[in-house]
Amino acid sequence: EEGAGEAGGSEEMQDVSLMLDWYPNAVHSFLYVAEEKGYFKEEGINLDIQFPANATDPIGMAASDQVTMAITYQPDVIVARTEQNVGVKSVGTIVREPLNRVVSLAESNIKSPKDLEGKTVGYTGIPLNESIVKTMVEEDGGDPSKVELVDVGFELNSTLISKRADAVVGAYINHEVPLLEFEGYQTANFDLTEYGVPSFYELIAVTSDKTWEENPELIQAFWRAAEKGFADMKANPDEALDILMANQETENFPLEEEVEKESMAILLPLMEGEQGFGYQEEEPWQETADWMKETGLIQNDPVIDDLYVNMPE
Amino acid sequence: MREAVLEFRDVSFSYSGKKPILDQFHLTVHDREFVTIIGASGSGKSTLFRLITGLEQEEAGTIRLNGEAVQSRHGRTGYMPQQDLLMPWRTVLQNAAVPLELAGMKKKEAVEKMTPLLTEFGLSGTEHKYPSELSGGMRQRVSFLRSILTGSNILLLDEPFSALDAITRLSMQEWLLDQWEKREKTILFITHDVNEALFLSDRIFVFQDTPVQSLQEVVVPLERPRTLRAMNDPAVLEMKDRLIDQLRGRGTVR
Amino acid sequence: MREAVLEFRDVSFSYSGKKPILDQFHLTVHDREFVTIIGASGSGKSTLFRLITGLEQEEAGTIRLNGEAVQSRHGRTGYMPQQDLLMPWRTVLQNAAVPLELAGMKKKEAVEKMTPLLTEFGLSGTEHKYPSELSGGMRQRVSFLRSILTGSNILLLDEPFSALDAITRLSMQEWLLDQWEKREKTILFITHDVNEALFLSDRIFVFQDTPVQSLQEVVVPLERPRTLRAMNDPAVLEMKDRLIDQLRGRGTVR
Amino acid sequence: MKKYGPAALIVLFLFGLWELVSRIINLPFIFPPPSGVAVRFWELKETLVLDHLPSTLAIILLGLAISIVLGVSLAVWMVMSETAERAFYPLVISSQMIPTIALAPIFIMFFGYGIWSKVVVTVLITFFPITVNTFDGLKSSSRELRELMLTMGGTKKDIFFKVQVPSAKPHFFSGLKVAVTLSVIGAAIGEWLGAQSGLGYFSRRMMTQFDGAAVFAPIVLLSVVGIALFLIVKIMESKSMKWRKLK
Amino acid sequence: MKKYGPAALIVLFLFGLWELVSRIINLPFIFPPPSGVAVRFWELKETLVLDHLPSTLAIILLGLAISIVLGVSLAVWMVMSETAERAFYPLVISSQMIPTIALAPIFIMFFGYGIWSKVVVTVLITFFPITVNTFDGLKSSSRELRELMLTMGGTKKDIFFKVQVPSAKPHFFSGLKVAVTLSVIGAAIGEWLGAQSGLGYFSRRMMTQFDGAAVFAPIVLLSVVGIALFLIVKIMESKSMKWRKLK
Ligand SMILES: Nc1ncnc2c1ncn2[C@@H]1O[C@H](COP(=O)(O)OP(=O)(O)OP(=O)(O)O)[C@@H](O)[C@H]1O
Ligand SMILES: Nc1ncnc2c1ncn2[C@@H]1O[C@H](COP(=O)(O)OP(=O)(O)OP(=O)(O)O)[C@@H](O)[C@H]1O
Ligand SMILES: [Mg+2]
Ligand SMILES: [Mg+2]
Repeated sequence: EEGAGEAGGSEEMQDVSLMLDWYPNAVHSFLYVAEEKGYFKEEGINLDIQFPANATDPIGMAASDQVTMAITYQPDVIVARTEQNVGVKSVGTIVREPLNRVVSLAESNIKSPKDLEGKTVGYTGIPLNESIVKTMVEEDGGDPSKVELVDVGFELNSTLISKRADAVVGAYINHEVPLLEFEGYQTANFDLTEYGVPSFYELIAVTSDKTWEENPELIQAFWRAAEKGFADMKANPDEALDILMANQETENFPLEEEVEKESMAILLPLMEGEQGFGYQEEEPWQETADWMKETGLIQNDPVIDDLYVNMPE
Repeated sequence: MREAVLEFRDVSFSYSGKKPILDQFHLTVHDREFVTIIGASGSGKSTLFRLITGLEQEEAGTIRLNGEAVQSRHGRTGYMPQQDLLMPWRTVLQNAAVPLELAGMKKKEAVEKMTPLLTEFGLSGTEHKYPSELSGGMRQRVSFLRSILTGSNILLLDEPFSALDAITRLSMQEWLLDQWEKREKTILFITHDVNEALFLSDRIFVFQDTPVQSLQEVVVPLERPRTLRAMNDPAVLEMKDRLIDQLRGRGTVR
Repeated sequence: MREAVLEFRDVSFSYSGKKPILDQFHLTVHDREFVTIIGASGSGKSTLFRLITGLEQEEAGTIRLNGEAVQSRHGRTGYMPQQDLLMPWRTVLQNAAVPLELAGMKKKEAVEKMTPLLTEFGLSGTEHKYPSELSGGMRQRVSFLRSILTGSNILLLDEPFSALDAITRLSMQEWLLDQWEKREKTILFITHDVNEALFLSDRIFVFQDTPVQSLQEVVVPLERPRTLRAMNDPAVLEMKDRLIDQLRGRGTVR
Repeated sequence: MKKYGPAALIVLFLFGLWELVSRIINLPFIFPPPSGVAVRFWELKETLVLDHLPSTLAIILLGLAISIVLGVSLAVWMVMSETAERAFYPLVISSQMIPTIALAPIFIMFFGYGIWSKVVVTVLITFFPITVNTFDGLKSSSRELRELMLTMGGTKKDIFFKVQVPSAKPHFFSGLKVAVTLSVIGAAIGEWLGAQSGLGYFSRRMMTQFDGAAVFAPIVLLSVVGIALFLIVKIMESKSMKWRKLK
Repeated sequence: MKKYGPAALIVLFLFGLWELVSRIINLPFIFPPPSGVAVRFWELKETLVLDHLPSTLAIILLGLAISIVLGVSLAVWMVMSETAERAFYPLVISSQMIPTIALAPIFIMFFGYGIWSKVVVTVLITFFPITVNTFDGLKSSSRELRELMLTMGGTKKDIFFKVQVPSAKPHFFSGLKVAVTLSVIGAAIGEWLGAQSGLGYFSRRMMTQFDGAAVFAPIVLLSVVGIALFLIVKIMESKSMKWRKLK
């Protein structure tokens, strides 16, 4: 399904398949706006948006060229690249700060990460989240070995409300948290960066080395359209929201407008940096990699330059 | 006259939906009688045994065993079916021992009881063989032995010696007559060998056309003990011819 | 003398690891002969047939069919095994038709060919029954019919009439003799009924102790066609007694 | 009617109990009452039947068809040739010991989110019962009957069609019954691992939506599919084995 | 040696092919070469064997034990009582048509992340073959033999132990063989859905680390478990059915 063909032929439409990190929600509005307004068409791109069944499918599918691009998490790219030589690289950021939170129900009375001692914490199966919990508990003066971690897949909220775990990590401040509140559950959540975890890019877009080498124009074209979409989203969040609501997976993943609205408000300031939408700095890459090395998430020294590329201005 | 150990009174029977086999059927067999049943293939002889053992239920009438019309006739007869029906997972010894097991006999005791019989039946050496390793006649003898070991006073033997050669058959016949006298059994014996019927039995019943109402009956006019030579006696030969005519459905005996 | 259709030369055989059954065995059967084999139960009669059909392989020596020592003896004889071996999923008609099917005959033609035979065999009305609905003798007749329909010149019949009453048996015997003459077959016939052997055959072979080297042979001194009454002839009766003695293992016939 | 009376009673009782317990513990998102499931099913009927059922059904039928074709061919080959038997039988058996399904996530990476990754999972789980049952069935034919066919000059082919195939039928159908039920499971598992539509996918999705009734509703439909397939196999079985009814 | 020659050759060939293809497509994180898997297995052997194997093995053995006890009891009850048969047999059959395993995520919510949720998944997937095979086996006993036992005054119990149990053995063991292989799959699936240890869990986790060889290594161990269990069943089978060897 790779959208190759001869590079840059502006007449020929090229297929680009993009796997989201999750189901369409406010963070993806810019894509739907760009699609709706024909920005992708203008760039000669036929966009096909897919949703993953597992947290790590986006990287895997991009690396094996099952999809052209994928939205995923920065630390995962570092692990894949440095530990296993998986040929993927980041081509732009989407959310520049962690949305990830440690969430618990208010009734569990967990006031700070230290209180997680002796409790069960569910996570999405990505070891990163284990390290996050460890770092946070340690930073807060607790003993991380007393925290029990269970892999609960994507079932974060149901785990929480069925009380199968006292807290979960991997829940998003812009999605799970407002959703739980919307459903009437009082929650408490901790920001990772307040407890010793460096601020990493929550969401980035990746492509395989192969695609980047063979067809960088395509990725650049994609990014131009995405930027336009983002500009519109920023200028007119309500319209973006409407477009998103119109494109939602009604049956599989119905969105609550209220929740998405709140989510949009949280997201917008986190999506644009000083150098514009998508631009990646070296520092978060380096810091995150160092932290990951420290916590044992990676053993090898990463080659930072291989991990990402910025689009030319 | 000795008392009746088996009585059919007005018994009717048919395999479901098929044409009737017995119709208001009558039959009485007395204690310590040796009765043989002959009749054309498919006339219902085996079916009669299935009724006596209680494997089939009479549609009308009553069947009395040892004077009682019991609810269940299971376990009250020693039945040797037409097919040998040995259990393929048991050796010869284990197969023959089934009725002893059912009676709760200890294994060692059972083996002791059976060993001489196996020798008498020409089966020594096959104790630990499985049925699939036996010849047809050997299987039949194991099945015969098993029915004997039930210890019932009524033995129902459905063509027990059909697969045996003349000699083996003779020695089995002699053994059977001996046991019949010593142990005071009542025997119903199906055969298609008129000689065998004449040699063995007090009375011969002839199954004719279905549905059967009552059986033609022949009393064998020979003294016991009988010898094989006596079978060549002109009177017997004539009776034999008449029986065969009878089977052909022409004329009656008496 | 007619030519030999079946010859055993120095044939030895044993079931793997068991004591030998044939040891340098010799036997010759000529064209259009009717030969009967008698012998004690378990003496190896069925085994002999399994060798002729090629179901067992001789360990030494050669077996020649119609003058040739062929590689595979499959399909060259009409074999009726001791158990009826009907296919439970086929009706009587379909079971009997197997050899015709194998010969590639059309279904309609096969039915036409078989219908009169079924009537002659007293099986009319059972055409569409399954084996489990038949009596023992009926099953045997179906199996017999099937072996006849192979059309081979050599018929191997292993106790074909053991489950039949005297009358049905007689009519089957007559039918068989008739066919044997009309169709110029060679027949090997296992039975344990000495009368039957005398009534049917040209020569009688007696299987004695295993391992068998060669068979005691009796030429039946009767003209054909034979009648049942001729069986009561003193010469025949004497021969019968001698055969039985022979089977007992005492004395020889000639 | 009378025949299935006890079963119907028990089912009714179980449903009643379920409704009751569900209302008592009152956690509808993980344990919805049957009434809730029924209502939700009615609401979702179009999506379920028109969008998701076809894609699941396609997986099941394709998977089964491939398993039957491959499984029966392999079984026949193994029966026909001793070399093939010696080469493949141990492989088929031991391939089953390998929980290939545990590799399913990798198939998804390989075959993508299209229908094929799920078909592969379904084939993996249904191939074994079909092959082994067919093979064992073909082998189970009475040796005596096969020998008899030989003496009548029957070729390998005759023995195969006239003795082995009829003897194998009951076994084949047992295997097919198992395979049919496993195929439904296989399709559902396949869909968990990556799909864009399908009943298993929909159910899993609803898990993340706290919509317990909507988790159960597609399972109800999957069950209907399973039951329907099973009944079809049963009908085929009894049609092709009339003689068995006599027993 | 000679007997398994062809199978060994094919296995060798398949491994060679795998190694070759894997090196050509060079995506070791989803399709590692066998040599890579072997190396990784060696590196991980202690974690795998000491940490993860015991918890998976516990699930498998507990699940199988429960299935055997429940399945055999139910089968016996159904054979003994016609009412029980009429009540439960349709339920057992149709319960299998219901892809209960698709509800596994909900069991996890119910039973928690401990061993029990996975045991339940294993029981769900292995219960059916054991019950149905045992029941069919008990029923398959020759009617003639049962009748003969009746005429000898055998009680239901006698018939059960002397005719039905021996006749059921081959069927029971077939069912057990299927169940054993399914139990490995069940445990692995159970562990995907939420666990803290276990070979299935470990494999899935390595997926998230893009460590293809480490995804395969626990599967290798799972296969060894499956093969070992299967062989144990085979040995028990041939020990308890000596008479079958004659055929
Ligand atoms: N498949 C077999 N495996 C081992 N031994 C066998 C097998 N078949 C027969 N035998 C043995 O070979 C001997 C001869 O058997 P066979 O069936 O040829 O006897 P038979 O003369 O036909 O007897 P019958 O008149 O009782 O049928 C017997 O001792 C029997 O136990
Ligand atoms: N299970 C059955 N179902 C239906 N019909 C049957 C069944 N068993 C026997 N019959 C029929 O009942 C009739 C009598 O059969 P039965 O077995 O009693 O005959 P038989 O006198 O023992 O014959 P044989 O001497 O050939 O054994 C036959 O016509 C047969 O077809
Ligand atoms: Mg009979
Ligand atoms: Mg014999």
